[in-house]
Amino acid sequence: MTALSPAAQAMLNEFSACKGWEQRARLLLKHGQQLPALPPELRTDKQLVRGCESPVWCQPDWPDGRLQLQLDTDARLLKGLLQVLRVRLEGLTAQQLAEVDLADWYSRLGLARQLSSSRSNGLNAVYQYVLYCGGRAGADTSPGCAGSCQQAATNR
Amino acid sequence: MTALSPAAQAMLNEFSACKGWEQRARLLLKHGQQLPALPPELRTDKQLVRGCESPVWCQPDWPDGRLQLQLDTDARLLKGLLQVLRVRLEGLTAQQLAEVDLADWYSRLGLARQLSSSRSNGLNAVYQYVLYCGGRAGADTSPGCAGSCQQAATNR
Amino acid sequence: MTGTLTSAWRSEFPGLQQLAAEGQTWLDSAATAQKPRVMLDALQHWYAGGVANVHRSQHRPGERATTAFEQARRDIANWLGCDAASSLVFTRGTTESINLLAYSLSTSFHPGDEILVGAHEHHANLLPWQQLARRKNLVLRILPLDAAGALDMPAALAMLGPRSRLLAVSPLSNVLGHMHDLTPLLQRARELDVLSVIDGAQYAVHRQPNLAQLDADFFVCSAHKLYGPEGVGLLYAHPRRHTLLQPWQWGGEMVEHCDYQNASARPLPLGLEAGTPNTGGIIAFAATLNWLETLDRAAIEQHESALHCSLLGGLKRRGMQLLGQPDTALACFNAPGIHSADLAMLLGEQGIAVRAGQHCAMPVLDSLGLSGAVRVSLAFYNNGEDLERFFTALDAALEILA
Amino acid sequence: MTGTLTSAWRSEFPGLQQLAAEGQTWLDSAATAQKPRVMLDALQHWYAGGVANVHRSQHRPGERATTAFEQARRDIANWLGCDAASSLVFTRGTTESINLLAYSLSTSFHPGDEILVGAHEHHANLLPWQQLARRKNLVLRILPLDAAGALDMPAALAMLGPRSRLLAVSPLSNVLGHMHDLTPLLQRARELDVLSVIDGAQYAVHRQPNLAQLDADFFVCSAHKLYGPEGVGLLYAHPRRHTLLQPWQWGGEMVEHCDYQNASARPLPLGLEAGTPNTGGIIAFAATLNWLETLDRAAIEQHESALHCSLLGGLKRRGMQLLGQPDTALACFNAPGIHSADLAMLLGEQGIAVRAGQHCAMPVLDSLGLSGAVRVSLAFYNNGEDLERFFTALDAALEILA
Ligand SMILES: Cc1ncc(COP(=O)(O)O)c(C=O)c1O
Ligand SMILES: Cc1ncc(COP(=O)(O)O)c(C=O)c1O
Repeated sequence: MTALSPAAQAMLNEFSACKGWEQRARLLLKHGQQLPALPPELRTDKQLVRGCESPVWCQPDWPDGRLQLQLDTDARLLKGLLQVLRVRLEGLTAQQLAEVDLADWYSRLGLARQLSSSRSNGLNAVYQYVLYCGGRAGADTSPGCAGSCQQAATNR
Repeated sequence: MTALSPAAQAMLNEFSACKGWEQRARLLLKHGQQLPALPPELRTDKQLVRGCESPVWCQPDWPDGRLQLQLDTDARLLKGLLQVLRVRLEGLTAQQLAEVDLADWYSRLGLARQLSSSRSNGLNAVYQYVLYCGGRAGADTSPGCAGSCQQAATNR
Repeated sequence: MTGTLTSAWRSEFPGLQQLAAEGQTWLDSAATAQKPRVMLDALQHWYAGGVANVHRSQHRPGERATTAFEQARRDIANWLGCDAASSLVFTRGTTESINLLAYSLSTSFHPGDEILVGAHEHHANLLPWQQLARRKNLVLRILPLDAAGALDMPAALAMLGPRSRLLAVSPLSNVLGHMHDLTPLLQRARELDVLSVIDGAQYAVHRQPNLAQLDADFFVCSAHKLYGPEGVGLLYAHPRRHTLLQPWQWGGEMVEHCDYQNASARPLPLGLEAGTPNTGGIIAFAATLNWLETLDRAAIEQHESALHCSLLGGLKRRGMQLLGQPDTALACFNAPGIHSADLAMLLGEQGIAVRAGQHCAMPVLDSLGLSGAVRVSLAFYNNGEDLERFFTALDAALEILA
Repeated sequence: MTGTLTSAWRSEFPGLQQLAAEGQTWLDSAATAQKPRVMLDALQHWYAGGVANVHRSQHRPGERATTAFEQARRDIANWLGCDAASSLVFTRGTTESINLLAYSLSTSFHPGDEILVGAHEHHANLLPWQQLARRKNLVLRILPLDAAGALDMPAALAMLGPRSRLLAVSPLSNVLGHMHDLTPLLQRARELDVLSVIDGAQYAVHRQPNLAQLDADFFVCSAHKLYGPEGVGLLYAHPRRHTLLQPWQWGGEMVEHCDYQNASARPLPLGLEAGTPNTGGIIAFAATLNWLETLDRAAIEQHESALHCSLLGGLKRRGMQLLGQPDTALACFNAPGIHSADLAMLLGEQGIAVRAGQHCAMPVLDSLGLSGAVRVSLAFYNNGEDLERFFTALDAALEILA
């Protein structure tokens, strides 16, 4: 399993201190605000990850072989969940990415339910999408693999 | 409910005296032998009642407004069951026919099960067919109503 | 106060007790309903009593199964107020019933014929017609909604015309919660010889249908929403339309005669019931309806209506934005400036089982310019405390998301 | 002696005890199987625990349902030895699975293409192809049987050719009881890029499938014959063929996006699962297979084979005329000069639940010149006493009908 980055470790500490769903929700909202909005020109169908009831736009890049991840959505708590995903994944190589235990990550944050209900919020679909793009990153770094996201999402 | 003819009453007495399935089966076989075979030229698709696993040929006539019934089949016990039907129905007017309580008749003979399983042996289908032809007997006494027998059989 | 609204029927539903023990409040009955004890017992009785196939009955278990199965058909037909049990076909659910119609009726259409569908229909009552229209070059026309979110009846009547061939509409939508009186529309359809299909999936749960009186050509619904088991649906076909229905699925049971190259189907209902049926489910569904039949209908409708009033009152007091003007069974809403997914998540965190999203009715949400909505849906086993728990949770969620 | 053949698994089947109490001996398992306690308990647990819809899970009951449902899919896929759970589609039964294929694959055919079907197929694996052939102007060819009532393998291989497009065949027939090794046929089909469909309705009951090894394109079976609930069937589709499968039924769940005039379907498996599924049935089926998995397969096959030997021996000793040379699970027979309906009726009178008639395989009986036959079919819960009761009843019936 891929180790946590310092940012991820810090996030884990914050969530671990939460008592109950209410504090966790407020913390999620706070982290959601730290997710930079995707520029409108990137909010296109090409970046749209299907398999989510709320649309999620996703732009992964590997500038120096390490993931840089832009994510956006309209719902505020989902933004927080995406930020949680981003903090866990950013900076990883495609290889490390594949070895992330996402279920473990969310569950350590007390957010296991949010991952398991991801048929509607699509966290898993986003991860699969990034993974897929990462796999082909050598061959093709352009954001053109949206077509297979739904496949990725439903095959999980 | 239409009263029993003397022949039907005699049959009822005979069956009432039976102890157990074995005696009833032997009696059915005996009565089956009394069912005159249908001449080959009447064993056609026109006379075939569908809705039975074993094919039953049926030729009802109303020479003087009273039913005269020719029936035939290949299985011997079913022949007996048809003879039981024939004895109950023959000689009745179309009106009387409609008022026969067939379930009661078979059950008094200890043959209720054979009627209720009539999706496969078609006793009910035969009765519905005769009833249907009887209803149109004024309009059309030719044996040309076979097309609707299956309908009659499945609507019961 | 809502707290004084008690349900006389609640204790018959073991699932509700189990959910309560886990801190869950079930307000998603429009999706699927909890089951009464009588349904569970009927299923258990069937499976523990020795099963057998129907319609092949040289042996006693088979005979018993056939009798129970056909009695269930009659009981269900009775409950629906339908004229003849032979007009009642068993399917897996509303979705299959409508797909069956869209395939089985397809020889009744000619290119250019029109199919009219309500703007508020569930995907199940839209997509099969949309696909039929594509296959046969038909025109799919959408009956519009008025400002209140109900079918615009004058507009709908005006759209029925000489090219109309089929009208598919639901009296009660799973999103807008408005109970429609379809009488004028169905009457006009009959005058014009337009085939009429009623999607009763939600309707049948809240009004006991009287099919003889409704006099539509086809009526469909699902057992699982009607307190019955999963995997059972109904298709009622008026006898005047039986001849239009061509066989769809082929196999055992439904065939009358066949050889290697030819086959003929039985008449309705068997001719449309290919393969081994869900016998136990069908028997358990009949048991459910027989039990419902013993209850006080008027009391149920009064209770449901009191719950609904209380729900609407609470939503309005909190300034929630309702979709349409719901008057029965459910309400869809949004909190101003708050995403429905956020609201739903926080309600879910608090054990409130409501649904958010597009409710299998994407087009109507699109046309309202909404990405989603939260739906609270009621059944006669809900009570005032369920609503209190919901509103307490809603207040907490609104505070966090403010 | 047959009487010493005891079944270690019999006590797990409450239905058998109930039938025994009524003097009934169940020898009709090829039609439908009795259910183990674990299946009843799983159903009860599901319905009493608070139901919810799958695949929409903002609330905990929905999440739990989705998790249980998708776990059931994985468990069942595992049991079948199939590579990916996403290749497993839930249907109502074998009949629906094959009809689904016959509609969903129809764009893969061109006029004149050939469909090859075994002469021994159940109507469910004949009529859908027959109808497809009519719709699309295809040629339906029947793979012949040899003198022993098995598929004539050399003849079948010779019939596979450049015009062949689909091969639909069952390894174990519900009439002839012969277990086929289809390996050469499937291999030839793969070489010629012929689509292969395996009707495993009977096969899967008596041999645990290994789909990866079988390597057919499609495999179908029914839960109710496999000790599971009614209303559940499987369709396995090899990933290499997913793109050939067009959506068939349309509705909720299966749609990815839609507006009033257009819709797109999700990928497999969801794209072929329209409407609310039989969630409880599917979960209970997985529980059934998980239980089967814990049993000693070899012991089961040995027991079934001993029962079968004993059945054949008794029939032969009495001079009964067998259909074909059955080697697995069942035997169809006639008594010389006695109508099968007469025999069945007297067996039924004595509480022996066997089946007589054409067994949903009219063409093969026609081709054997038979109007019917009596079928005795076995499961691993049967024992020597069941057979003794059968033979005692048979002797009594033969005496009466002599
Ligand atoms: C109005 C309406 N029609 C059809 C359906 C589809 O029913 P099922 O999923 O049981 O086939 C639903 C279920 O949500 C519904 O609410
Ligand atoms: C070989 C075979 N195929 C198909 C079927 C049809 O199965 P179902 O009725 O469960 O759809 C049967 C059932 O008798 C069968 O034996």
